[in-house]
Amino acid sequence: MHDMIALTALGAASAQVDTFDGLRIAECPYWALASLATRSGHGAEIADAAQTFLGAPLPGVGLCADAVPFHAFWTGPDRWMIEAPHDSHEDLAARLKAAVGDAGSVTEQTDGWVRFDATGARCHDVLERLCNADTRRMNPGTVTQSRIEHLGCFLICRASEHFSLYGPRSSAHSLHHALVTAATSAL
Amino acid sequence: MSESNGCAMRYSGFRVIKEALTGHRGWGPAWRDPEPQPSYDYVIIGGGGHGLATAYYLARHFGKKRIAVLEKGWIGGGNVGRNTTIIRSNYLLDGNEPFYEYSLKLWEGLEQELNYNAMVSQRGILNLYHNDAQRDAFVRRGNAMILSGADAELLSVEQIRARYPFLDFANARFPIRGGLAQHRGGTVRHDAVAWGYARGADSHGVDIIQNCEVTGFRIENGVCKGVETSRGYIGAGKVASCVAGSSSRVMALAGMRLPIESHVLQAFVSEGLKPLLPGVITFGAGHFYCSQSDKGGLVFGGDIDGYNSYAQRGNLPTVEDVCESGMALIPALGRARLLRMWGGVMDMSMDGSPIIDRTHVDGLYFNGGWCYGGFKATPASGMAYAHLLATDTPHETATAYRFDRFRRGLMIDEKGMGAQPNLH
Amino acid sequence: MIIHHPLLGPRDAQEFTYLGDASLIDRPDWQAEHAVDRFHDYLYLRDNPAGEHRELWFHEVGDRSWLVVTRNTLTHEITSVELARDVARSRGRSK
Amino acid sequence: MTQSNRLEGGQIDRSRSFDFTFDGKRFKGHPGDTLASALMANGVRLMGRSFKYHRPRGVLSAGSEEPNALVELRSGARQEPNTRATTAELFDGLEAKSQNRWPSLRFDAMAINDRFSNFLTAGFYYKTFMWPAAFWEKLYEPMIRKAAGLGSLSLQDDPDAYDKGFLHCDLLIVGGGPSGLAAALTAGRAGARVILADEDFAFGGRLNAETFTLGDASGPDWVAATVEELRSLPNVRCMSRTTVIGGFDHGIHGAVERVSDHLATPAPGKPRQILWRIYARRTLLCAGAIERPIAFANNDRPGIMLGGAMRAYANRWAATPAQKVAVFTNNDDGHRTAIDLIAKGVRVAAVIDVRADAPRLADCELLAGAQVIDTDGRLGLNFIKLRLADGSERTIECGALGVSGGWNPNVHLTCHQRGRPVWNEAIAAFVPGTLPQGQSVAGAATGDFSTYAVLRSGTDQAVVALSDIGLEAKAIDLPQAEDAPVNLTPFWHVAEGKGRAWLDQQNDVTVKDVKLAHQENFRSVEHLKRYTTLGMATDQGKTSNMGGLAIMAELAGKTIPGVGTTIFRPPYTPVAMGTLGGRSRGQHFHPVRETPSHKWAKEQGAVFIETGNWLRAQWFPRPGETTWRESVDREVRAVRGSVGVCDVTTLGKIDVQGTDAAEFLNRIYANAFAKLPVGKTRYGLMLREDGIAMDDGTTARLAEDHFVMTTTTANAVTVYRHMEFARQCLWPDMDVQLISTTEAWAQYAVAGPNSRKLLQRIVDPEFDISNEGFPFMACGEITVCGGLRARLFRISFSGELAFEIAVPTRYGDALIRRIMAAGEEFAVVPYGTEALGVMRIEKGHAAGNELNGTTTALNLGMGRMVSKKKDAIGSTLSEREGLNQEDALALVGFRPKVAEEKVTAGGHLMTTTGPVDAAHDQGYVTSAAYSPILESYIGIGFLKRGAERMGETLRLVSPLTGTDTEVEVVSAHFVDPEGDRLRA
Repeated sequence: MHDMIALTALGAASAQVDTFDGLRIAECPYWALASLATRSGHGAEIADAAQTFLGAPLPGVGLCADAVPFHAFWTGPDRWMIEAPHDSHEDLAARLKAAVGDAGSVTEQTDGWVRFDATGARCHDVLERLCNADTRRMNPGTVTQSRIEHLGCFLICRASEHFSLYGPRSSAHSLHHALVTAATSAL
Repeated sequence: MSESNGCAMRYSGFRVIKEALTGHRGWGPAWRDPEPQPSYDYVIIGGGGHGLATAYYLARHFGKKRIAVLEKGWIGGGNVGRNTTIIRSNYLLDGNEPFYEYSLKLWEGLEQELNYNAMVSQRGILNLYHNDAQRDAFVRRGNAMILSGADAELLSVEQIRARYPFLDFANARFPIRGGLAQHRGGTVRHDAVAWGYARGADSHGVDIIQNCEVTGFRIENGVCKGVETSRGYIGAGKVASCVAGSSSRVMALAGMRLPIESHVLQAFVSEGLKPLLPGVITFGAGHFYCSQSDKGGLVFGGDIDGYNSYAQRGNLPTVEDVCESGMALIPALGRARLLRMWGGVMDMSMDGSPIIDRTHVDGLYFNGGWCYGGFKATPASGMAYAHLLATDTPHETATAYRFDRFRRGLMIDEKGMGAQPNLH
Repeated sequence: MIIHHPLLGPRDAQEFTYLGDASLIDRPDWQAEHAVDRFHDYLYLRDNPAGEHRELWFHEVGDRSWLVVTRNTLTHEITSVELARDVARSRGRSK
Repeated sequence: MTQSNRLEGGQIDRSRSFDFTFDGKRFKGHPGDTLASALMANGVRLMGRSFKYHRPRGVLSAGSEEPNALVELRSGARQEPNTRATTAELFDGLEAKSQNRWPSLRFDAMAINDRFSNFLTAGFYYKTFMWPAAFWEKLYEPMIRKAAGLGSLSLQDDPDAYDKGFLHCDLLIVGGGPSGLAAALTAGRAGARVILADEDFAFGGRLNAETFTLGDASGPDWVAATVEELRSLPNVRCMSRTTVIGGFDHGIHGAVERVSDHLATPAPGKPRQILWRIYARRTLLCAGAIERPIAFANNDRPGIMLGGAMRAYANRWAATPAQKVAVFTNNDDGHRTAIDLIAKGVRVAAVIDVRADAPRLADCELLAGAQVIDTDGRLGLNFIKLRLADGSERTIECGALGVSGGWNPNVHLTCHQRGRPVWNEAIAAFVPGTLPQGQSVAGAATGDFSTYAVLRSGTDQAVVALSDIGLEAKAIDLPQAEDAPVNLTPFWHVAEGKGRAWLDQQNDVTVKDVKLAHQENFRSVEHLKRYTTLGMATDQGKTSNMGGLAIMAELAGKTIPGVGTTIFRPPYTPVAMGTLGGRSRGQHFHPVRETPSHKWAKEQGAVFIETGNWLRAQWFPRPGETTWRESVDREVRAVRGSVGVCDVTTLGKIDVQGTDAAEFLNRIYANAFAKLPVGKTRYGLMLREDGIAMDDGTTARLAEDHFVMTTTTANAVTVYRHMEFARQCLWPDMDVQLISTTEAWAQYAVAGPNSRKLLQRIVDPEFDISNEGFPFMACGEITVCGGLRARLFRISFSGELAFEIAVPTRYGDALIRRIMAAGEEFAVVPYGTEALGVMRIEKGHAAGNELNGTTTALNLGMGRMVSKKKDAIGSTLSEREGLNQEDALALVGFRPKVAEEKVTAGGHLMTTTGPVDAAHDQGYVTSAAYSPILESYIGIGFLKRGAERMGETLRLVSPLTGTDTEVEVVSAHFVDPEGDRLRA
């Protein structure tokens, strides 16, 4: 095994956490990501293969699926993102590709993104300053895409007061700044 | 030159004083409201800046008679009445630069020509650059301008700071690294351009007919004989469309499809402020350009909204985008208030450059595709179109503005964006 | 503006990138007679109607679907939104 | 200073006092006051000067429609010009200055303009200042500009923060007066998501300004109880100090919340204002009505104000403009002003009602059928002069006059999508016409003015609006309330009188100006507005437009609706630009993109440069280097001499997979891609459909059905979008999947003769990267540093033996440190974008400056790459004559005849013998640099028939930068033209 030291998207060895009255914003670097897309005419096969691999069916439009240790969310027609713990699944893309074979296209996405989790009773008061998603009406287990601070992001509702936000990794500092500024402004 | 049936009255300071002392009873109408004649030698469709200028030059410089301008609503109500008043000739390409420089020269003599103070103000225009590639492109452009007989100067950051000390030099995301200035650029009181040309045209016998919408063309054997209007049929020797954002609608009446899309461009004015901006300034790292009117309002704009529209209004994201850029350039603007926003219909062409050309129908001519740069072109467009109408040959500065340049691959694409109008 | 995405429901138009007339789907056959002329008409000429307009929008900050939106250019009213891929197929496009 | 004009009662908190200053003078007021009410209570009538004539002006209104009482609020960097004293909430320590006067408000030198007003009529400037021509810019315009504007900006950076946000609701209620409150209660009780927004700091609207009772409660008490219930409902959001500024397409509204404007400074981290974008399924406009004045001679003196405003000051703020007042009206509502002021103990000299049959409603003298024909008082009203019904004249002494010409429904928001209001004869006013989709109107905004009627329509319209979206609501039980009819005789201006009669008080537009516009044929309502500037001031004619229209109608012999209305446009009231800009300020104007080596490069002292949103290392200065050139020259020499490393992560990377991936790329690229072998990389040129070069880059085939494409940094997003277009719209049945992986991989170029040796220490030994095992243009998936997955590409931008190596981004920092450590032996250097640029120019590679959106494959010397044997985007239209001209530009290199002379990018090429002008332009230099290898400046650029002109001497002229250099035309491949090094 290699001994290369990973940095978080914010450029540190460990994750950044910011707490506010009623809100916790945490950088979450501990996840591997791989995208999965159906090859033409292989819808049924990919559904079966994914079910076998994930232990849950691939989620429909705007939905997520949970099957520990995996979490899957819809990203577009016939496209999903699969999330798994980085420690155990650094090679997630390879494993997924092995599972779906020629029925699907798999691309490693782990470090294309930075994830921030916003948890707490006041999370909506901050999210409404950041994006146009109607977070108060989002159900747990749903995902939407939204523009935050000029950046295209995924917003996953994990529980009514717990959201994960995936934004472009290279702009992690800008996204973090926006989150903290909005939280300071709103709370 | 005949001052036939117009209501010509010379304007001057003396006249203003005389009228002031006699209760202003002597001022006549700036133009008449005649009934349309059954036919004209020249029918110009569109009483905007370009149409009125065309009529004026056709009558005044080419000595033509029996000219009518047909306007659907009120004259000067299109883009000449809703723009950000900038004039300049800082173009790059051969097809454009001589034309716009000619236009600027016409602006320089306009008020004396028209005896109407349109407040041509050569306060200078400054295009900022923020990186080396922009600088290289501006150097190329500035050189092209000078080589075409226009003026251009490359300004250092220090020179810019001296004139605009309140720009964000200290904390900018995209630092200002210099600018290309054209000192002869500036602003003109936009409504006055329409009124000045209208008054001038009227005084040379042109019939300006408001509330007269063209509803069809009468075309026989490939020859245009006249136009159907909301006020009846009007015969014409030559029919000249000059309707900017409505180009596709009008030319569709003659069965033509154009290399043009209509888009909305929003513009903005702030509350009146004591003078702060000496000239016109454009941001190179976002969508924002700004000048200050003689009344004190900051007149500014940015990019088009980006979708086809005839609605003459835009949406909030563009407003925010423009103001974000404004704040990035001039952080002191935070406490100035935006007073009014409006939208105009832009005739966005496929390469960002205009068309002044004959059509496949004899006697039917076309002027359009001005994108959001039509105002500064008003005098030259009028002159070039009048030239084409009077002589059936293009004006020497407008030879490239042909329909067939797309078929032949001779696009005049200043921005290099290709056949996507909303990117020009 | 709000575009009712056929999969995602109402979305702010700000999430989309606009291209233009949906006729850009109808790319000519490169081997057809007068292909250059056909491509010229395809690429450069537009109906540009004042009224109902079928046009292409790309859900760039979203699911990356290209959509065909039918929108009135005078009022901005949107009357239908389809996945461009379905429209393309219905117009005979394949591989 | 005592509050001499403070009355009893009112909704101010007398238990506390605020100190404030106006023009340096100290005053006291109370919480609940506006600046205007506090000044009025302190006996101040003179608050401003008009725009053109610098006429002394006092407050006209009690709301955001105010044209006159504009001040510079606060000082220093927070100075805020043109702030309406009528809406500025008083706070302790408030500072305000009057504006547009010199040296003082009372003695304004520019008031001389008023003496010359006869010369300064509407549009006078179009007729003069033309002689001599040069004087306009040198003399006249500077004079005019100096006089322009009202208040001034500090020109210091705005120190406050602004925020933005997004809200969603079933029903947005615009206006929190009686109808808005009734609607909110209706919808709130029904469980709908409601946003209630009001521009005022207190809900209640006119209920705060009147003395009406609702059932048993006073107006303000009913408001308090209602707001309390609304605030208790979790589904209702009550937003005071929030102006809905505009209605946009499909139910999107903009609103500005003034979070901190009532404080001396915003609390730390808190915004001054927030711009909300409200997504409303339905909108109910309850914006009330605005009173309109009557024009008469000298109707602009301080003390002359709207009648409704006068009683608002008395009832809500317990302030009166004078101890003795009069009322001038054409309708019954005007009499209420007299009634209320009398009740407050103010002496009302008379009610002057133009109607001969006016009812006697107030306990004071009624002068029915009378008109105000003139006024007197230099800095404030002293006398009014009347023409009585019997034709006699009378003068009345009074310090204030309440004028009531009727009320205009506030239709602004119904018109933002170009709806036009319609005329209602009964109230002689425009009422809402066709409404934007999803919007309805209730209350006084519809033209129903009685309290009961507005409550009724508020609750009823809320029920209807909710039922439209499938929500059930019940009308609330309404309290008993005033239900008086409107009794009004339209009356716009007093014909008699020699003095000027003002319509637009801020812009100084008088009745005479409208007459002149008519005389000169500026008769269309838009011409009238533009010629006279009527309604173009900061109040946008909220109190003046109707008067102008009425007079034009009279002159033209038309009805008022026959003349038309000008278009109402957003924003409803002016909005601070800072608010519209929001958080995107300064360094946060746009997000920053950092490369994986950013942290490390910063440690090295790298100088960074913006490349789009990316920040890239431009060069890495070393101690002792004093100019950037020294650093860049060293970096170039080091790469060409040994080895260097550069972060190239910013190049776009698109993962292309699927059984049709190869054929797909074959159509995206102009050159052939279908047969690229697995494990190989190929340069690709992408054209737009118009045949012009769009982008270029290398694409690697990792498997039969898997490619990784690179794009230029600048075009990453557009190329990805373009490929999605091709995939979904052009060839929907191709089996291709695309996804961006740009920032998933940290990618470094390792370049130079020792690059292989260096990488052999990084790449795990089981991978053969020898020239045989991994030849030029090879690619593959490998592991590095003991098992870390990586990708390796043998490609070269510098022209040296070079590789690009990629690892997952989180290891990018570790990798650059490893590479630097491993390369110590070879004196490896990091190099930045400058050295990268120099080396690519030395190799004649096109980049952004060359791919400028107008260049063809032919121009780039790649004409033969465009395959004619396949369908690819752009290939057909690239056959057009304009793209294949005989004298087409071709990319070539240039060297100065004298090596020390600089080559200027952007310079134009001329022959040495011909004229130097645009007509004889031979081409231009796109990119230039100093080559430390050739020890000369070099450039590349486009030259007509360039390929045929090798060795020719040309002039490179750049009049802009003052250079004129003789250059020789050479091959653009300055270094290693045969490519031996990169294949080594």
